[in-house]
Amino acid sequence: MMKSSIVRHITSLLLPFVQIFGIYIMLFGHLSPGGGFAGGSILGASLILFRFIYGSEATDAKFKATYMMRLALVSLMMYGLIKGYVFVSAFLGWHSVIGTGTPGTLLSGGFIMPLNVLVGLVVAITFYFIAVLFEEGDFNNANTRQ
Amino acid sequence: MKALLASILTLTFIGFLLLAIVEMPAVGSDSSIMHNVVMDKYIEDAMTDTGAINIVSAIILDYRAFDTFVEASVIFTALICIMIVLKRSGSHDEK
Amino acid sequence: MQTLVNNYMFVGAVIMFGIGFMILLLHNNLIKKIIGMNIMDTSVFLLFVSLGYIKGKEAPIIVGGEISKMGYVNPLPTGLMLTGIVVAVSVTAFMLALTIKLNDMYGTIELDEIQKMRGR
Amino acid sequence: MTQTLTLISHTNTSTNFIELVPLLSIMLLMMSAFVMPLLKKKHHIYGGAIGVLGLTGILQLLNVLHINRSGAYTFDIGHFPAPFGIMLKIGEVESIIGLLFVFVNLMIVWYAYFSLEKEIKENRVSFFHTLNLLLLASLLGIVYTNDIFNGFVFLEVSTLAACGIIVVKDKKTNIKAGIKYLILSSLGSGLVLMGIAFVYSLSGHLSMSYIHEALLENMAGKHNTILISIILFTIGLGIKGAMFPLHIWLPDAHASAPSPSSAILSALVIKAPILFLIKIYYVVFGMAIIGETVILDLVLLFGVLGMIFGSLFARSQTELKRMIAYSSVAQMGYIFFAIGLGNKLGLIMAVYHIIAHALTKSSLFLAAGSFIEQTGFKTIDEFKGIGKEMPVTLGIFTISALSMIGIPVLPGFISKWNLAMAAIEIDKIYLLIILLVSSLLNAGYYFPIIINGYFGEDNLDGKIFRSKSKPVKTLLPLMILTILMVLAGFFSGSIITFIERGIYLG
Repeated sequence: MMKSSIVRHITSLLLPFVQIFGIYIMLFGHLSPGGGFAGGSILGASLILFRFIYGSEATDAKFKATYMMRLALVSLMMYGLIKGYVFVSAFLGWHSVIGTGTPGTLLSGGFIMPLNVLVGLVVAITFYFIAVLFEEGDFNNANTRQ
Repeated sequence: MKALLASILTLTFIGFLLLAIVEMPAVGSDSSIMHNVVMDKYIEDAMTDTGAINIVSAIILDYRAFDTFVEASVIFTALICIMIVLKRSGSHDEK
Repeated sequence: MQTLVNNYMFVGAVIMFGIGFMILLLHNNLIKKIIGMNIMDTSVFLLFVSLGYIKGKEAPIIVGGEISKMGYVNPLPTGLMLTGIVVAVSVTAFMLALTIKLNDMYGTIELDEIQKMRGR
Repeated sequence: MTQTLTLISHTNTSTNFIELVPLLSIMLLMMSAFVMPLLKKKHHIYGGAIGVLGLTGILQLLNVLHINRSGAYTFDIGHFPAPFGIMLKIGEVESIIGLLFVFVNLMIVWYAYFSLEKEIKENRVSFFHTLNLLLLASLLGIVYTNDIFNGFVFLEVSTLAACGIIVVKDKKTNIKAGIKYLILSSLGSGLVLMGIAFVYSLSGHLSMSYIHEALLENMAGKHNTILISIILFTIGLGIKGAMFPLHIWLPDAHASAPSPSSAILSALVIKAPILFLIKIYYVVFGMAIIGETVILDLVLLFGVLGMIFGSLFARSQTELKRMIAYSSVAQMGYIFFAIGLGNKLGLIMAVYHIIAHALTKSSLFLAAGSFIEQTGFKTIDEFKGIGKEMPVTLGIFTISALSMIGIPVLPGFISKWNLAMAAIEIDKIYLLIILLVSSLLNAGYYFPIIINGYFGEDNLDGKIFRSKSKPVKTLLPLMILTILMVLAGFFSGSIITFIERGIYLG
């Protein structure tokens, strides 16, 4: 946790932009360079920055480790379900439920955009957890210290 | 001694690989065998097949989506492994 | 010889691979070994991506709804290397975690000192 | 430039639901691995794991029956056929290896239900099963895939997960062995990726069958690149598959891991890269290219060295599990020897020995694990007279060890006999001496344990084994593995004909 007030203020100014940039890269992965992994890394970096600047108690209050873990697992499962559905439906010759849309618009590309978002969530949470484990050895310090 | 041995090994290795490099098609040439019908199909049909205009995205998430699914599980595997190694036992949520 | 000059990207990648390999062999420090590993991985990515490059063509993103007259570079190696990078990141993270644990247990990250201890 | 692509025609015209099995098994295992960390109670974890493994096992059995009836098939994943998308190709070899992997893993997890908590911390159990399921899924992926890059990604998952199940035990030696394994393995992955880059630069394809077609067309003037990429694949996959001079990670890793992990590592994890190597040799490059290079002779040489030196090292070990781990090196030597012979019978025997060794070595490791667990001892000398206390476990150990040595009817003998036949077939009679010497060496380190175990009463005085034999129900998975091993020897004829139908060599 950083005490320097300059760093804290700059971070509070900067964080929303970092996060919006990450989300933008995730959402527009099928239209511009980027995609789930790149966007997820940026989002994860913003979470790591938040934790290092504001300390583990504040972060654990905002992002509970168990919920984050569940979110990552649910994202992975959703990914598997969507992809499994696509693979099986391709084998059985079904038509796609959502079409490909108009190329060039945000809501196009079939399942590519949701998949990018899911990968991004998994990557962000994983990177956040890895950094926290490296730094503190556990990710529930706020709970154990009490 | 060890340094000498390592240098010789590395130089031999680099030499071997350079033998292969000599036979490789020139960088940036249009007519090399890699830029074949598979690439043409990706470029021409990616937009109509998948609706994405970023062809790399179309490849990794639609044409070769299975790779990317496995890749997501690589990250997950690494997370679980790191948790095994570094997570302190007996923490709050493990009871 | 002329081919080697023309294929300077491949030559660079191979030399970089050699540098990584050398670091891996010579250094006992685990962090340096991991760095060497990363250099090796990166060199392979460089080799692979430069395979897909075609002179004078554009990045494979279709702008404006129609395929460019200029043509695009080969998108497949780029896509493969995205997957490869993720794999390399995961392996690096796991190695670093093991190094941290090793440092906790032995108090050092020099492999030869660890081998000397033979501690159970 | 204009280029035409002749699509390799596939035979499957009708939609058969059994052809979904390979994809479904991989997806099912991965999805259940994602659920596993959420489970807390022991019986939920094991119920889930055994349920999923059992279901997958049934699916694999149906798959083998389907293949037996109607032959090999291909499966395109997603909407796009092979050169554009990823294709799985399932023939006789792949299906039977898949069934073997799932079955052996199921038995090991069943055994782990009774013993795993004694070796690792309780809150690591769910992680162990997560990694185990991911590992099995990735191994099945390596076996089934017909796409080299896909195989590489699966190889990476299997490396990470295998390293994870080594370090799940929180000892110094485990962490050391884990990092050694990980560094060498990722060096191997780097080499494999470079090999893929070279192959891609030669052919422009990633699907194995298409690479083969393209290589045959464009191999003129590219002999160096082809040879170097074969060497890169051989070294890279040789590290992962414990080829002799590259095996240095194996004894530490297999000896220090908890017993169920050791069994999984030696029975499954080192086998999948070898199958991938066989596919690279015979599906990607083909006998026409491989036969012109020296690579098969090199593999034969390393196999021979592994057979001899693995056994010699095993003899000099004092710890039981370390000895069995070095015995794995020797047995992998047999498999490389079989590949290196370069004829059809040799290749069939490589696959058959994969099956035989997986069944045998898993039961050996589990039996050794239950000795160690019951007595708390580690070195071979301390196990004298253990037959008085644990006759059933020692009996299982004996049968498995006899198969390793090569007593007739048991699968170890079948593969040695047929390897001798294959060596005679290509007029390399001197290889028979090596086979004989290596069998004698095998006998040299397994027989003392067995004989001392049953009759070594001289130093039984004053030694108190902690308890009587384990309850029979905990030994049931071991017994099933042993019975299956014996059956694999009895019905070796039909297994070999089944493998022969799908072997890659014409």
